[in-house]
Amino acid sequence: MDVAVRELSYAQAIQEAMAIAMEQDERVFLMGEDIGVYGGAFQVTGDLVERFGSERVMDTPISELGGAGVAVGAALTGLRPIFEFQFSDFATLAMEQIVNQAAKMRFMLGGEVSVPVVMRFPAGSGTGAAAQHSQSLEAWLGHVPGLKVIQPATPHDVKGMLLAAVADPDPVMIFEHKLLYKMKGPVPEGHYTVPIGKADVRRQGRDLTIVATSIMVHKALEAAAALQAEGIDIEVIDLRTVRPMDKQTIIDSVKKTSRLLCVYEAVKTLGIGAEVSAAVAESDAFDYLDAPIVRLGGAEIPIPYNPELEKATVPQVPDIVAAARDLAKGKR
Amino acid sequence: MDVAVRELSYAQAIQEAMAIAMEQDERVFLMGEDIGVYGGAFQVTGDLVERFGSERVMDTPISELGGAGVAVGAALTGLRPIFEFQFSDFATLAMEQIVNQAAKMRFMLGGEVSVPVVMRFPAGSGTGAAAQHSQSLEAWLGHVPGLKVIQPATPHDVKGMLLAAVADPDPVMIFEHKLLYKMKGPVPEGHYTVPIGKADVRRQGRDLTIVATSIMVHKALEAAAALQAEGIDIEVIDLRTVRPMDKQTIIDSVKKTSRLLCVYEAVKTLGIGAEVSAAVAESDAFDYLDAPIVRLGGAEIPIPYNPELEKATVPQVPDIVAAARDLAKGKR
Amino acid sequence: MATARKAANNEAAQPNLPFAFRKYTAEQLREVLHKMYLIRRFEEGAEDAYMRGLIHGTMHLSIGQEASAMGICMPLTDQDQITSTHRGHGHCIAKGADVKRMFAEFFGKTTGYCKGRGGSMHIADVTKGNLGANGIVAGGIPIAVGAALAAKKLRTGKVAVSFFGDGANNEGAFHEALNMAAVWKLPVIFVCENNGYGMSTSTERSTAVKNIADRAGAYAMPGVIVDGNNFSEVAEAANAAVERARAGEGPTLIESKTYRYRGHSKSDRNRYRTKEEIEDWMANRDPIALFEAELKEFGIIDDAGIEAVREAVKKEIADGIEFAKDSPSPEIRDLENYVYTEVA
Amino acid sequence: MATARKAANNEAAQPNLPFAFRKYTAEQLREVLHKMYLIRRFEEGAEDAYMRGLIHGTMHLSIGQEASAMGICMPLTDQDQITSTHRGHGHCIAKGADVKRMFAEFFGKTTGYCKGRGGSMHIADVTKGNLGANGIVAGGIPIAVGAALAAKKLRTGKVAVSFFGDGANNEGAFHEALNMAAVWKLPVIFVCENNGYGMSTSTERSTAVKNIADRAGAYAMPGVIVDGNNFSEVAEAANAAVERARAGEGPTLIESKTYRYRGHSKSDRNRYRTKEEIEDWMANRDPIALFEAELKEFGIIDDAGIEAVREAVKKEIADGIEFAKDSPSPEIRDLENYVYTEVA
Ligand SMILES: Cc1ncc(C[n+]2csc(CCOP(=O)(O)OP(=O)(O)O)c2C)c(N)n1
Ligand SMILES: Cc1ncc(C[n+]2csc(CCOP(=O)(O)OP(=O)(O)O)c2C)c(N)n1
Ligand SMILES: [Mg+2]
Ligand SMILES: [Mg+2]
Repeated sequence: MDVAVRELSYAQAIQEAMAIAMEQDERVFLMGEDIGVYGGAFQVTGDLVERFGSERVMDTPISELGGAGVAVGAALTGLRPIFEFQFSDFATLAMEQIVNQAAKMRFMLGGEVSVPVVMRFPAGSGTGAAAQHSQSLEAWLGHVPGLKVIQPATPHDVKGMLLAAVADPDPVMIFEHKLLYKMKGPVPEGHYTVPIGKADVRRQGRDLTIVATSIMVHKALEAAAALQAEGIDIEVIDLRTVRPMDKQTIIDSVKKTSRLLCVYEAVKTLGIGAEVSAAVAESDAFDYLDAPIVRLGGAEIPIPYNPELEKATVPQVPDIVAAARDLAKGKR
Repeated sequence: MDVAVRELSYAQAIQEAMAIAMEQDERVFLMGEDIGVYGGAFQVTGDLVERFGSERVMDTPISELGGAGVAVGAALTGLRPIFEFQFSDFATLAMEQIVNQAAKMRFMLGGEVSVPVVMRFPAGSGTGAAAQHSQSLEAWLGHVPGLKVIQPATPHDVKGMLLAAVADPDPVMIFEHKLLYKMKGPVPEGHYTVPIGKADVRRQGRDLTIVATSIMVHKALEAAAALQAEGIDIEVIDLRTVRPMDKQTIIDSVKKTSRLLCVYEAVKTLGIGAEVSAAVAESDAFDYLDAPIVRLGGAEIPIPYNPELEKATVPQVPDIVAAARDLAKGKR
Repeated sequence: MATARKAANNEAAQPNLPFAFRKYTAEQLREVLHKMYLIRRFEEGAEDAYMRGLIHGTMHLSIGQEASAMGICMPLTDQDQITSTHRGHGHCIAKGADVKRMFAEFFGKTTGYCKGRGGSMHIADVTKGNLGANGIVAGGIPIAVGAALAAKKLRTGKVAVSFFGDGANNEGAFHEALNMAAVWKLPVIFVCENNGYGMSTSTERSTAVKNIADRAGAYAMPGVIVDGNNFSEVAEAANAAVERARAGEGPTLIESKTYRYRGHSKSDRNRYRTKEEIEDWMANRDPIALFEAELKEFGIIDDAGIEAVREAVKKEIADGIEFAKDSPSPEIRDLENYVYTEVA
Repeated sequence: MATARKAANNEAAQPNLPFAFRKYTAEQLREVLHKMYLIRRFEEGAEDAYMRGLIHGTMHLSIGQEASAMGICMPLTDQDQITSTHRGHGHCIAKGADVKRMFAEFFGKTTGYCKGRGGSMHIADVTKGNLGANGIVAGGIPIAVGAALAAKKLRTGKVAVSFFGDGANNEGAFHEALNMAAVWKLPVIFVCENNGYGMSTSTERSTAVKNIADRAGAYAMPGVIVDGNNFSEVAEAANAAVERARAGEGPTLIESKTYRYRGHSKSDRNRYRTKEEIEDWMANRDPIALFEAELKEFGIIDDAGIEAVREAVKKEIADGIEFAKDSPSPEIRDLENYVYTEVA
């Protein structure tokens, strides 16, 4: 079957996925703050309200905890809500419903129910929005059994993974880096899914494995391209899913390259890279390691407003290049 | 100077620390649900309300977000609140105030303010209270710059670290394992502090380093004692502080033992052990490692109600013995 | 408990009877008494088993609040859904659960409603529309609003009921949920069982208004106060609220004033209530005694009938405990089940 | 702005004058006009700098709401504390901040109030009692209650004021904070600046009651509605609330009805309000124009005086921008400063 592939932005890809899901399934609807006529703070829902009406593209009051709880309750009783947090930072208000209710309800009730809710978290820094609008908290939810947590890095993946999320019987949390929204990439038309729980080897290489998440995948690829010129051959793995994590793909790669660099934007301590590193260090890939496992994560500070400070807070391409070069050469 | 040392329970040690802090400083007061005449869900505040009155041992309405916010505001404007969450699980309702406000306010305001609030989180499983009353979420807060996060394991330490926390100009989060409350140990009278940010080598050994947190320290010590009989000599490090983490003590130990086992109760994935492992794997101790870094953490499930299942969910002494034995022997 | 059946004593016939005695048949009313006893004896049985170390963890008993649970659930069908609280045994039984499987859950057995994973604080029976007790105060309120939203969107005609306590009314979740329910005119009923205390904290010390129902105005919904120990009064308010909800007129807040006899939970030193207060409620306002008296007054039951109810309940409880004891415990190898939905 | 100074036109003398004209001296009133212009021109200046790429991030302008900020802050001393919002420039200036350091902050400079770490959304001036704007809707409300608790415990006589928008009133934090403030009778004033919309969502679509002040009853506190574009009306309500707070009588909720002229933030397509609505407010209810007219009517200022105010403000703004431009940027090596308190 021939499927047309267009260039869409990440935001457009999400929008298309939501539209397809709503077309295919009456139970799917969207909830969030200003997702209707405003089109969402990042214009992700755009004009969907015109197509599907305000009953299916529902503006909520500014009530993150209650709103998330309503979504959980609706999912529990037959609907398929896609809930948008305006910024992932505001999800700190809704952790109760996400973590105590959505994640645990099936287990607490001995398997008698499912909670097929999808929640979307615009995350990350780079927009000058300062400390309360720039966090990357995916590690929190990655720590919570009962949830699935994904971080698609491309328009193609976000569409496919969102459609997989809507079809998933369990709660799926999608962390979307705000700087990705305008990034374009090829996206097939129509319905397709990209599996939750599978990492993607975005670039093959022999000297060093980089495991990157979200926007850092692109920076890692850029760094890898730059280092190719120096004869350093880097494998770049797009983690894509935080929980359940595809450790095997990483382990296989490390067995080949013997060197691992983890790159992520969140605060370094207890971020995703800690788990990636630890998973490898306790695996049979340990014996293949020729050098320490290096992590490049965010600085141990809140995100600053000043743009230069903001950039300096999270890994940039030159940082990755430098770290990868050092590591590949076995220098420290 | 001679200081009397008595046997106190962990709960009594906390209570004594709070009483001393309140006696020494008018600005110190306690806030929480049912901490007054009820004495706290775990009888930690006990009869303090009778001694200090209901203005300084303040029962709050059941309003975790608002209560935490009031504590933050009071700390910002001259008081020294000690805020008790009845169970750490309910802190999911207050993450906004903890993470967006308390942790970031000093930074966001360019150092113009401090937020000397202490928050106490009764945590952990083992009481048959099921999934919503048994979580260990210290890794969440450990991921947040601006907070200090501690997990004292003994009556001695909890008193001294709580007094250090009250004196600290910044927000300090104390995770207290509920099963420790009744555990007794020697506690000096009067005021003393145990520094935040320093791990404690609780047992010296040459064959293997165990880094354990909170109640797992005791289980690790038990396991170490058992393995001594088999000639396996284990060093046990009580991490004590999650943020800022005392990596040097761990690194030094691993350089000596060449083997590392991390033991913690929280869900294994993205728990404290992930950070401990990753910190060592990227340090100069890497070259000293003779075996994979092993983590023993909680199962990837919510805490079940059934007592046997509940026990099976988190590491027990035999699990630690088995893991340590395997690791020490270099077997896998 | 379905309301489909036409009442024997209808309103026109006997206008001076209390609502429930006009609305429901003698058989239905005797069944109400039966259920009220079942709740009480179930909790006494559970308490006893707990004391004897057969049940672990903690539990929150609703003894003294039986009329409230029963009155609210009377107009509900098995399709209507409730969210319940940490003090949820009464709601569960009133909504139709089998005490066998409830005991089994408390004993941590695989035959329990939650297969031993939930215990008292998560007791549920989704087949009867009970979406579960909740360990988080006010945690079930937005969930009930979600269920009402589903009912509205799917046009099922279902009504959702959220039980919660007086203490819960100070949670942000209460505020957010009631506001959304009102704005969206959802078929949901908010039932505040005000027993005067949230754990040790009296409503006076915790709540700026005298009555929880005084807050209904903040959400432009009716706020109704009923004597929660009077079954008929509760049932009347519940019927009106259910009618309103089914007619698409939106939510109602019912405040059911009641009292719990026991301590908050198993760790309660009971220092915040006087003995006199407790004894006064037990002696003079017991919901079962009050209902029994009415049943006798209106000739629905006699002493022998009451005795028969008690005996039947006693046996059910004993059978339930037996069933629970005899049931198998979960296997450790199944530890990781039920976290995610098993996909075929 | 302190109220210590005795008013020239006191109540007895001219009973028919609006409150502010009885309460405050001509000099004070001219200073109010000056500040209102300063707020407006500051925001216009910031907007312009943003458009020209000199300021990054986003910003939320309060143009059209100047009377509200000024009226509320009139009875406050520098010791009284406020918590502000994402739309907080007006509050900051009304509370006494220097526009130089505000611009510097927007430009991300070390001379800014937050040393370039906070930006518009965290603008603060603790020396004047402004505990900071807040990026979290309703985030500052419980913090203000905490400040009021500190004032009460430390007996400082301070009052705390929490500004927030209509949208914020649907957050749980609003509910929890107001309840606690009422239960504890704290010296705090809740100021809801109702500009009709939370981002794109009208109060009608988001809020179950017509007026936010209708919710005051749920916390047993006075709920006062004022025309937020009428400086005197706002100041009158603020004075009464401050008096009440200082007298230990507890909190007040003031709803100040106003309007923002600009879009919600820099990403607003403005599809939820009509042009007519916006133009009507601008043409007929502009707070500065209304206040100017009153000032002239009561002989406090003339056209030349107004022109002088405008010129002075113009210069202050130009100087502020100049100062900001000339100020140094933070050094990358200082990246990790201010996270924790440096202990000596
Ligand atoms: C969010 C949250 N906070 C606190 C608790 C601890 N807790 C359990 S029940 C309870 C009292 C609840 O009071 P109320 O709502 O009046 O219900 P009641 O127990 O009186 O039936 C408290 C404080 C909890 N379970 N969840
Ligand atoms: C907790 C939270 N939810 C959502 C937002 C995004 N947001 C910022 S301002 C705003 C609208 C606030 O409306 P209102 O309180 O009326 O204030 P206004 O902007 O009208 O001054 C929203 C939704 C936020 N910053 N914080
Ligand atoms: Mg109660
Ligand atoms: Mg508004």
